[in-house]
Amino acid sequence: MTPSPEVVMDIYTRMLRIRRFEEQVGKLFAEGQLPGFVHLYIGEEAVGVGVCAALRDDDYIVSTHRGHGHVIAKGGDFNRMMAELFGKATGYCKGKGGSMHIADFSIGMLGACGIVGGGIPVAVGAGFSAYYRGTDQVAVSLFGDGAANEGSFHESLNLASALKLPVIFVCENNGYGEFTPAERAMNIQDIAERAHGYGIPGVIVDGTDALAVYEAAAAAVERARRGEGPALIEAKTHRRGGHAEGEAAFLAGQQYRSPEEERAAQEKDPLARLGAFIIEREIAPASHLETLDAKIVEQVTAAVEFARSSPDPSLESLYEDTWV
Amino acid sequence: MTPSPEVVMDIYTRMLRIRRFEEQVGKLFAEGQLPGFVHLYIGEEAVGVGVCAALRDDDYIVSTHRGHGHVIAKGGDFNRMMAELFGKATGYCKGKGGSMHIADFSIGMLGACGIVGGGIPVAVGAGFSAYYRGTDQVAVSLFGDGAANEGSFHESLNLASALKLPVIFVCENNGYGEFTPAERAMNIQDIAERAHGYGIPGVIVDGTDALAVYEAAAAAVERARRGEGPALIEAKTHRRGGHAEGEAAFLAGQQYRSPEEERAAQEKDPLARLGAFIIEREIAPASHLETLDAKIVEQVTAAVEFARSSPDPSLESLYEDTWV
Amino acid sequence: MIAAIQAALAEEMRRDPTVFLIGEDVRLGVFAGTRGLHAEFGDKRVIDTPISELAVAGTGVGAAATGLRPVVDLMFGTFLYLAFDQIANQAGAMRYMFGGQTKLPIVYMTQNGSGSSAGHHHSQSVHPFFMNMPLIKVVMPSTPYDAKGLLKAAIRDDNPVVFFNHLSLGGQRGEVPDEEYLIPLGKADIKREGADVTICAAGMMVHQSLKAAAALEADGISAEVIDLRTLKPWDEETVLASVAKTGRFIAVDESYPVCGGASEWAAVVAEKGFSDLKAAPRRISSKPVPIPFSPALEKAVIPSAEEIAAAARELMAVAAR
Amino acid sequence: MIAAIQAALAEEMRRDPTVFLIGEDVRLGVFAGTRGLHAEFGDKRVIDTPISELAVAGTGVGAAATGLRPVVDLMFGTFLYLAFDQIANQAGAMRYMFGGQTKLPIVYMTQNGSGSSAGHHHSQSVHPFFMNMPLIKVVMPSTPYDAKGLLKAAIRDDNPVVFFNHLSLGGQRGEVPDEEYLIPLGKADIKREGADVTICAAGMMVHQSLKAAAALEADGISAEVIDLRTLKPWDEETVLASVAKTGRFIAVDESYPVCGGASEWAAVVAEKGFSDLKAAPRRISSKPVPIPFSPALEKAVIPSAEEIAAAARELMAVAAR
Ligand SMILES: Cc1ncc(C[n+]2csc(CCOP(=O)(O)OP(=O)(O)O)c2C)c(N)n1
Ligand SMILES: Cc1ncc(C[n+]2csc(CCOP(=O)(O)OP(=O)(O)O)c2C)c(N)n1
Ligand SMILES: [Mg+2]
Ligand SMILES: [Mg+2]
Repeated sequence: MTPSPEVVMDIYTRMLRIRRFEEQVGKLFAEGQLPGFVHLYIGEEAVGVGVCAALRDDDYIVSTHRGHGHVIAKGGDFNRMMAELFGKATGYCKGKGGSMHIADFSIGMLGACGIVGGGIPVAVGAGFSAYYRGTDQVAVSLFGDGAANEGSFHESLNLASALKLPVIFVCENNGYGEFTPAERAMNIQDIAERAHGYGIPGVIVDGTDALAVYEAAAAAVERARRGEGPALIEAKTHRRGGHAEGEAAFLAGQQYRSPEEERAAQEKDPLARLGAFIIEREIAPASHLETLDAKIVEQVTAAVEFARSSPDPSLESLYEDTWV
Repeated sequence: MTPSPEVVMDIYTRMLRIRRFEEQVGKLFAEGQLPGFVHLYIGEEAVGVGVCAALRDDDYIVSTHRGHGHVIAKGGDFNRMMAELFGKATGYCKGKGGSMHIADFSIGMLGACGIVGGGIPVAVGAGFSAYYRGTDQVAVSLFGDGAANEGSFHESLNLASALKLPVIFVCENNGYGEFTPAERAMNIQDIAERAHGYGIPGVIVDGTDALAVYEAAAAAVERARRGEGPALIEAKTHRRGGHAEGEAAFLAGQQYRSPEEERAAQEKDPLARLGAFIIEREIAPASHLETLDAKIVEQVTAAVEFARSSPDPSLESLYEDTWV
Repeated sequence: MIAAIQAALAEEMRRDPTVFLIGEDVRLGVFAGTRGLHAEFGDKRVIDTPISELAVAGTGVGAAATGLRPVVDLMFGTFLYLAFDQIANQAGAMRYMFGGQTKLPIVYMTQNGSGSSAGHHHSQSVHPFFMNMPLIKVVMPSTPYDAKGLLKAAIRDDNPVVFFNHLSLGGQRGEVPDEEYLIPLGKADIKREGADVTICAAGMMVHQSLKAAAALEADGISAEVIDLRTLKPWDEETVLASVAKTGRFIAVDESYPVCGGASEWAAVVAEKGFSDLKAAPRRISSKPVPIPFSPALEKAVIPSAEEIAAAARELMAVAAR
Repeated sequence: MIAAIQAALAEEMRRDPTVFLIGEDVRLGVFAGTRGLHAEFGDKRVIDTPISELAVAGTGVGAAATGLRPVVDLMFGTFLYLAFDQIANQAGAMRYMFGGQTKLPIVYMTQNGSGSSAGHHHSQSVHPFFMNMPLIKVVMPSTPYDAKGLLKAAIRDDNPVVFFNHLSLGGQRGEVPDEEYLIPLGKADIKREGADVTICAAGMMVHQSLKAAAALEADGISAEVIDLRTLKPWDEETVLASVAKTGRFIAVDESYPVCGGASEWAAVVAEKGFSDLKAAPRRISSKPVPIPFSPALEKAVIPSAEEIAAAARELMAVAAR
């Protein structure tokens, strides 16, 4: 199921939106303009976008601490995101959530999550809900390689497979949980291997190849919509930067990745790869991609403007959004 | 590694000790003489004994809610066990633990556990301790098929494999977690399959064949002593009775096992099987087994006497065994 | 008690097709009165799960966030420890963290408390943990009547509720009318009126308090027994009004004492009802140890009617200031 | 603060070969001051783990039960929710349940509290949960000096201890002597003497209380600030002695109010120090909501020096009874 040119362009656009948004966020953080912790999605865009492009608007995703890319992949709005990162009243969560808790229920984005593995059971619940209500929606749980060692991963995959729920588990294996390499945190190469322990398909995909991710996701989604139950997709990807913004200062010279490894991660750029493909296949000319880029950069700049000029949440809002 | 005649007789003796002890406990419970919940090990003796016979006295085991058999398998004392079941001061835990919390640290039995899956991480810690102290002790975690769906199972197997600890995970698959059949709780036939997800050996063994269990355990123990890390053994077994004593009254006529299934469970009696083997191989004559049986029955009767005539814990003991 | 819970569940499931029941062995019904529902509502609405408290609790969150009204049975209070993260970090936080984008109508049902020689892992009183959690409501009935009305209200509530049964109250009998009724969350019930001393309790401790009150009557001491019924939000108003009348206060809670229910109630009464108090407020909790198995020891751990009555007598003996 | 914690760990690891450190990213050292220890003590004694809080916490239990003295780093307070079962049901129960067959010398170290705009999942004050758990000791230092002495004592203690750092106190500076010293668990420290009102707090709230005390001085109000340091067992004696002197009491705790630390302290003072009180005891806790991300809102949630000072002024204004 090779995606159509429209789908390819849609995927590229979403990836580029993530890239430019995240670059801006990185800059703002470095300038000390953003409160709290920030984890960027740069280098991993192909995973979230490849998956979300295979979804409908009414499908659900549940995200992680590294969630900005997922929101954008599912169709989220720059302004409300940026405002949330600034902690402003106009943000997605009225400033109450911040980077690790952005959600947009209107597009089926059920929230980022500061607890590693914390979103996985929630996705099972969303999948259960689709099953229960008799819709053919699916729910996607995105999580990292580190999260695959949490009990919630295991219980969720088993529960979803026992109940045959339409849930796609997508492991974004970027090789690290914070500063601990996956090889040290587990005794296997491929997390997809764990799927067998639940009697569900486990697929490995190159997470820097957006189209490969898309195809794997589309197959799993179709299967789930047919009522054949969950699947696990392991996307091998790379974290372009550090675990969290500002970590260099914080680590004070301590290294945990070799320069070769860092270089390799830079080189496997999913965005450049898809861009080259588009030009090579003549899906669009380079000039078009440049125009697109300029437009997106403008939107990001406007989002910063929007966020900056937005008000802080009022003190009254402290007691809103509590008990219904 | 076929066990020597001495080992076979030792295994048989331990199994018989469990059987007669548990039969007595079942009777006492039915007579309303025991407080609390009681889960019997009848039908599963070959697992605990096969495993413990492959261990040294200084090796560790961590048990479950269905733990009487494990204590006896590791060499526990009838009197102190029975007294504990009666809640008496002379019990293993001075009456503070009860059926689900019997421990005997002097023989490396680190405790039963009322929380399904709760003992698994503790066994990892005991294995870590052996590794850290540089001994060649091993730690065994015994748990059920139901427990294999808990997060603690997953985290523990992964952690032990990542750190290459001398821990043997023994899943006593009796096909049920309370009243829910394993087939409904998981989408796989063999829990041993899950071992691959941690890069460790996974072995299936007939849990009604004590010698087969012994051999599988001995191999895993030897490997662990050599520093080659953990293994998962799945012993397929049968729960002879219900989940807990007294459940028939409690379930008020609700059935969850078919009569055929119950019959099948009765027929695959591990004790009868090993007895027949002993006689057939002329390891010992039937008369010897009968004498042994009579002796054990006597010991059990004496244990009941001991427990009955023991005092309740004093009220002062309420505040003992708190902070050191 | 069990029958009242069964009836509440059945009525709400009949009324609202988005209500479903999920948990370990809910088909056969282990404790929480889920028995018989599978026969009426089938596999889709009465769902047995693997033993996976964390995932099951989170499944409730995801289902509630997408339009359903899950009732999640977690069997025993201590099993909620395994689900703690999903209850605290998701159920108790999502709505607020996400700026009100979702409601979370979930009921977590479980058994609480000691007295059955079940050993420490099956005997703890875990409600204070949930009282110390933002946006989680906590309900603990003492009678079948209250259990039914409160559970129905909890199911209709759009917020997460932890609903505690007491293991030893399973067989408790009491009148339950045929007509439908609800009991609003957050409203205490004065189970016995009195003029001299206010005793505040919930769940099993209401029965110990009523026993104490009966014994005190013989001494000419008139005790008012307030059954909080909902532990969060709790009915400060009713309690403070009672203390304004009696001037004496005893908080009785089955939990471990430090940061337990009794501390909360006593603190609020001391803070807001200080000028009404004729004597120091008193707290009676379980003894500060794990719950022992031995019936003799266990009995000594749990607050008794005698202890409560003795405290009341002491309070009466203090010269009013 | 971080340096004091590092020093405490290094000294105890040098002193006792059974002490080891285990947790996520303890080699590089994320927050809890584990940095530099891997270089000195190597892979065997400084162990990075997978992200598996429940198993890691239980590994500590099994190791402690077989002769070691684990220090388990669980990074953030809320991550303890995932380990709750092992801490409550094993670490906090095994010794008693098994009739004293084992000691359990474990330290669980973590970050607690808000003020860094980390969002609700990284900003909660979770200490009341552990205060409500049998046989778990709870320590919460406010200064580098106390942190070092308390952590060393906690490591030598034969019981399970949860040791809370405050995320925002990481950079806190203060004198730490070169000589070795221990601070006994269970002993409060009067951080500032005063005659008019007793303020009881721990961790970050000690600093807010001291700020309040300084402001009150300008008004001629002399506030005594007690730093509990250990939250369980806590030093009732020192607090009650202070209240006997001042007659006024303010409990300040950063946690959610219901069943929080402030309720416990206020309840005990009301119960045991009633006759000393000239006015109602006051509780100041965080506002009863999840912790918001926005710095403006977060600031409004946490108890402030101004609130504390205002409460003290109100207490002084009440006519002594
Ligand atoms: C339960 C829990 N444990 C630990 C952390 C701290 N932490 C935040 S992100 C992270 C690494 C997660 O690794 P992975 O799942 O691979 O995601 P990645 O950051 O690589 O995208 C850790 C350990 C946390 N937030 N939650
Ligand atoms: C965490 C937890 N969840 C649920 C229970 C209730 N419970 C007690 S035993 C049991 C079944 C366990 O099944 P399995 O692990 O297969 O062991 P078996 O009883 O078959 O030996 C359950 C669900 C419990 N004790 N602890
Ligand atoms: Mg990762
Ligand atoms: Mg089983």
